Amino acid sequence: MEQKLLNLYHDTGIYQLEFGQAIMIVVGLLLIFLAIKKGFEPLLLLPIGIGAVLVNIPGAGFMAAPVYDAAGHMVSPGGLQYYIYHGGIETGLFPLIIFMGVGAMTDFGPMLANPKTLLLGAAAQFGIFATVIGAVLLGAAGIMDFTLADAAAIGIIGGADGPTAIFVASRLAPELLGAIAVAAYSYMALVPLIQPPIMRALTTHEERSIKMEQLRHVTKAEKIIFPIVVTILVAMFLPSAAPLLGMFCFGNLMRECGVVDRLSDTAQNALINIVTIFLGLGVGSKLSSEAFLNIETLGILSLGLVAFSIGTAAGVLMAKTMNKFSSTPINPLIGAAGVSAVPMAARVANKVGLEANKQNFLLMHAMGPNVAGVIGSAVAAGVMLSYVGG
Amino acid sequence: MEQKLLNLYHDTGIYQLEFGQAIMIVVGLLLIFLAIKKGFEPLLLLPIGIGAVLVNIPGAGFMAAPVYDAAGHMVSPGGLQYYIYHGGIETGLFPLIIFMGVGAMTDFGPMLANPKTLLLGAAAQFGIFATVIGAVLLGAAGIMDFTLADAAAIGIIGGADGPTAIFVASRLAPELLGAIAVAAYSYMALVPLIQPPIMRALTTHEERSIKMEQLRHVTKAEKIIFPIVVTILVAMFLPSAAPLLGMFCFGNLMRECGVVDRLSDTAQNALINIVTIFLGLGVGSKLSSEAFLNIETLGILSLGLVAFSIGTAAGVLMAKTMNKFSSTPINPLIGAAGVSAVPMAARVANKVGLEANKQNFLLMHAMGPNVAGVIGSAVAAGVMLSYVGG
Amino acid sequence: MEQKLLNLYHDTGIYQLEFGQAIMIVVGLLLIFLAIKKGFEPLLLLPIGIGAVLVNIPGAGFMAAPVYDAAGHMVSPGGLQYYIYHGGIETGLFPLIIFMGVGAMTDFGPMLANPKTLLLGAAAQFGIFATVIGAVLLGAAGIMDFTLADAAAIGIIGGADGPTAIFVASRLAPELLGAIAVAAYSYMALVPLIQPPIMRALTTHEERSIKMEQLRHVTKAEKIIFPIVVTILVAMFLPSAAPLLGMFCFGNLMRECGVVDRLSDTAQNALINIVTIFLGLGVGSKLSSEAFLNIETLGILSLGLVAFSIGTAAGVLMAKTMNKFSSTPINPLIGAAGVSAVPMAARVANKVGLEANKQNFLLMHAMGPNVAGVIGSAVAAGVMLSYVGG
Amino acid sequence: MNNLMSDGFGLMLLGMGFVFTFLCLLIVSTTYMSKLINRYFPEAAPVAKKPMAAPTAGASSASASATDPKIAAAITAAIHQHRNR
Amino acid sequence: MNNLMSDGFGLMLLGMGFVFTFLCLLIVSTTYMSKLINRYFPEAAPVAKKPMAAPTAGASSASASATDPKIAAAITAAIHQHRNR
Amino acid sequence: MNNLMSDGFGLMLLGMGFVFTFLCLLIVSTTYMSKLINRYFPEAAPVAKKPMAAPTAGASSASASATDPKIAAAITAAIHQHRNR
Ligand code: NA
Ligand code: NA
Ligand code: NA
Repeated sequence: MEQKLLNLYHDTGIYQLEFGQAIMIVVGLLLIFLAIKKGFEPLLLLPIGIGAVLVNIPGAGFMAAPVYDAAGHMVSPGGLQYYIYHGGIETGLFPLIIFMGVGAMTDFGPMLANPKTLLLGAAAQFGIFATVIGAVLLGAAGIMDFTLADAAAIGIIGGADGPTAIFVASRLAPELLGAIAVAAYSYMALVPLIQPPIMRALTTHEERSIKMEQLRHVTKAEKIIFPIVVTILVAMFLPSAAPLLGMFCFGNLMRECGVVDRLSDTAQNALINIVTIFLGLGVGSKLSSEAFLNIETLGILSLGLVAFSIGTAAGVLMAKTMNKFSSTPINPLIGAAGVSAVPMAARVANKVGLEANKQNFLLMHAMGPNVAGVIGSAVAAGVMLSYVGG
Repeated sequence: MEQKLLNLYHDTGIYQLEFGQAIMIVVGLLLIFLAIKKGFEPLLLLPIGIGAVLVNIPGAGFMAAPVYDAAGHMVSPGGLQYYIYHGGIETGLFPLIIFMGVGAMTDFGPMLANPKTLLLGAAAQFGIFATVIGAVLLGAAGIMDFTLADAAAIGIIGGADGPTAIFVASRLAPELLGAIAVAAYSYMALVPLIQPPIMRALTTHEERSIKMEQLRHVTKAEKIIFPIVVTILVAMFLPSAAPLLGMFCFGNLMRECGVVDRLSDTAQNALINIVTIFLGLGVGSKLSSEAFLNIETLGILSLGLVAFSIGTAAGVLMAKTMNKFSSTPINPLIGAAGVSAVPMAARVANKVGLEANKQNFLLMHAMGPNVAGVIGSAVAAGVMLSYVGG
Repeated sequence: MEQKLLNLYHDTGIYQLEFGQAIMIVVGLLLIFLAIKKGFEPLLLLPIGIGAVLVNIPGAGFMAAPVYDAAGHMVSPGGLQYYIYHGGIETGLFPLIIFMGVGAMTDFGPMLANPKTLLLGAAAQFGIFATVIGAVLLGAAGIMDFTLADAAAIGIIGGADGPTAIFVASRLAPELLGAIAVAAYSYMALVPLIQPPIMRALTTHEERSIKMEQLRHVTKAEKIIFPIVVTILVAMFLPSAAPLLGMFCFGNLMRECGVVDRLSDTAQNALINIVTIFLGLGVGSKLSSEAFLNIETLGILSLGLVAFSIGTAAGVLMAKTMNKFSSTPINPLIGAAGVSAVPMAARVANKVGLEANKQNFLLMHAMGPNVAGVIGSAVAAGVMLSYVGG
Repeated sequence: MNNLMSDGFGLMLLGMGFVFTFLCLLIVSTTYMSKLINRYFPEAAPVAKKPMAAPTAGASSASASATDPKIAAAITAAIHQHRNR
Repeated sequence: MNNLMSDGFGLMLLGMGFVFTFLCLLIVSTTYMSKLINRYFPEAAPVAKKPMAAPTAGASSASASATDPKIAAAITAAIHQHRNR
Repeated sequence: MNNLMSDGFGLMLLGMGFVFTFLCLLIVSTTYMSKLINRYFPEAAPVAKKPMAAPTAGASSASASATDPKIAAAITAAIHQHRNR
């Protein structure tokens, strides 16, 4: 009896809790606070935060592996997050399903009306590769223990696209997944704070006031054919990006074709919501103290911020250049939307544009580079998976 | 040809059907009848009943294990219920997902307005542990073959919470899972019949007529912080209850935080519905004749009834005691709602209260102990998992 | 560096693409075209088409098997379609869940009002077995390499029921699954083209003008008991059909019982939509060049067309015969609806009937044989699984 | 005639035989079931249901009638409020 | 008294003890939490919420009130348009 | 410069090169696609669509317009019925 009482005491969190776990629970609570109170990408950061709290409860066994006897019968079941992580994240299934849902939510109309804006989505990916160099420098200098695969996975934070970052990290640097996902979603939420100063620094008031011509009408046929064209081009030129872009285009085709509305609706709602809940819990499971409480996490967070800033700057500078050579005026602010972070970055461009000229509505013009950024970072992800993994 | 005809005849249910299977198909049909005609927890008992019918069809192979050759290729696929049971119930995933959905459906407002009612949710759990003693007595006397783990799993029926009962039974006594789940849901459905006589026997007309003060307004902030507080307390004091209560609080936080309504909506609808269908089929798969048609099932059904009655009585008596010492009046009827069985038990308290005093609306006052009972039985489940399993 | 550039080039689809893959991508695009532009069963053919495109992208690894090291840790994750195919189609889970959803969408009222129409649903299955003979002849003559199992799986195309065809093919002839599924859904979509000439050829203008008596009112109780009766009969006489018909009746019971509307609603919407998306991608994964680009596929497509035509004819002729002996008039056109292809075949019967007599509304009368055809082909599937597999 | 063909014909005979047997059994059971139900458990008030032979697809009309009353009630209420202003 | 029985009683004592301890702890924490929140982060405008002790089920009334305004707004607009024709 | 760094620069060059190449290819393909479609399959009736540069978020306006006609139709019918009483 006393023994049992003692056992029960030994089972408590108070007895077992290690310092690192306590810190990580606080980190989880901080993410929850940011999600709820500050509105930081709550759809992801709330489940990630809860996942971080749960996985760090000592003795709760959320990441326990199941135990089987020799005959294959289960002796003790695994933990919830074990099944989620290994079933949905390690396999890449969850990010791909989410990408399909995002595709079903995406309107390529503004981009099709002005295909040149794809260049802005390309330029903004410079943030990704500049960050790779940063990580490689830290690794080569011996300051942090980053391999090329780690550097590539860190760089993708600059793609400002959560599912892409999780997909790449799960393949190239699973041990860094937690920190990378947290950095990606946090900075995506911080876009309204990070981008405007950079945008203002690199543009003049006149440039920010440039009004763009109204976008032409895009036909239904164009919207239907476009995802098919992208899929074929990816198949021909970068198969390693095909999982991400193939599912993205599949979702978009379901949206635009008009004959499978019930599938498109489910992909945009029930399915993506279910997977988002589990993706968050699964990502949170990687926020263990061993994986998170180290100098590398600091490096990841700093490099992620650098990536975002460079990507924003590259997009703006590219837009300035294009404006010089273009027959129709291009407001450089829309270049910043090239980092993706849909639709936040486009809204930021719109807002900064309105500051300069109260009649200047850039939202739809910025949606072009914005969705181009999603394609751009998926292409960058494909190159990385091919270069590093191949 | 004649051989093939003979084979086909040998494949028929008529040729193969064993007496036990026939009985269990009738049991399944009885559950379906109770669900549809009597309204006994149809969301669970209908799928469980169908599951019981299907698993007892001889030769249909609903619980057949898949067969693989040496190279790992599938030779013959498994049955539907095999995959459901081993994928969702043995692993504990389905009860946890349902608990998350229930959390997203639960309003802790009435309990937060009057936290004292948590004591009623504690007292009503006495039914659980009294039943454990009952089962242990039957086991020790050699009347039935119950181990301590079995006794604990049987006791949890008194918690009046289906997913908790299934979760505990799947861990402590999987071979009793079918009978325990059927007992738990049946008695939950019978709350309007079981509870009122006990409530009337233990209270006077004056006590039942007691009007309670209107509940104070509970702020949004309180409702948001509460699930986090519970999670942290569970993490500190009873990690073995963390899977159940962690997911419950996660669901509740999604509900209350107001920033992830689409996730909360999916957790309360599409997701919990999908999992409920499969949970039912999976639980039904344990209603085989070997597992169900024995003396132990009779013991489980009787003990379950005892558990409910004792839990109800303990709740009412605790409420009477509290009423003596409390500054504000407490109607003892709301103590009966402490068994959980949300919201049925609270409605019963309201109804019995109205019989005594037509102006006496107890529903909201009873919702406090009602949801407290959910927490109480999850805590009891945690103690059992720690005590028996550890 | 040059090496890496070369690697990247070697990774491209252009470098790796084989001729067969290119053809299959075109086949996938053709299916997408038929789905979107021609409205051929788009809910299935669109995901199947995309699945065919994705699986044939060289180097994208959509069907790659995961690799584990000796300790059981994942070295490289599998592809999306690998997990979908092996998790949901090889196991039979997806067709069964879809069958449950179809059951929840089916109204047996018209059939219960006129049970004789079940005979039409029986007669139309002659298309299945005649096709088996056709396939067996091709096999026996050495023209094509069909076994009895292959012949059975091909025959089921004539059942005009997609999930049944996929379920049977996944069990009897997985290597033919892609072609069989494509044939089944294509011909289901072609019902309005295939059936009318046959119907007109086999009936006179007077027969087509026959007005049928208004159907009697069917009570709720009948609709509730019916799926239970079917389940019990299947259990007694053909357990091998129990997976399909058991789940179908479960779905129908959820629909009719009136006490689990939220489950029925989810089974008809979110759940069936989710599974449809994945079923399509999984079926598409079997459209590889090795499995599809051969003489057998031509045989399957031709035989499928024969199956449909014979089934239609058998249904019409049976209806003509019944009309001779029946006390109430029976329009032979509704016999054609016995092939299933719900509700398209019933609409075709209605349309051809209207051509002959503008006041002749056959839709509801044709819904009886139409849903009877679903039961009939599931029974035929059960016989095949028992005869060939047993 | 080789083995494969005899198997094929066997499958056809057995299959069609079984399909007809089973569906006939279902006709008998269903008819009997309906009779039993309508004799011993007749529907309380059959009311005037909409005729089942109506040429419209069941699904769409069902959903239409499901949403109308709610909207109609709201409208009626709104119009009354509007009038009483 | 054999082992099984002593284990059973041990489980009862520990269990009820723990359940009461934990839920008492929760009472204290909750009360304290509410006090802290209401002192330091009082709700901006408490407004006149509907009384919580109302005997109707919360769910149905909530959903009703959620759909009404949308429909009502549409109706109001429609009626105005209709009048102004 | 060690191996890791040269690999990093290689990745940067290849990566940015490829991203630009691919997205330029996409510009060309998209432009060409649009031209082909609009020449050979022009949209039947372009009608007066709402201008795409409107500053409101597409999602909310889309859903609003999706529900309005249904409700509006119901209202119109209800009002007519109401008048004709
Ligand atoms: Na991007
Ligand atoms: Na309880
Ligand atoms: Na059929």
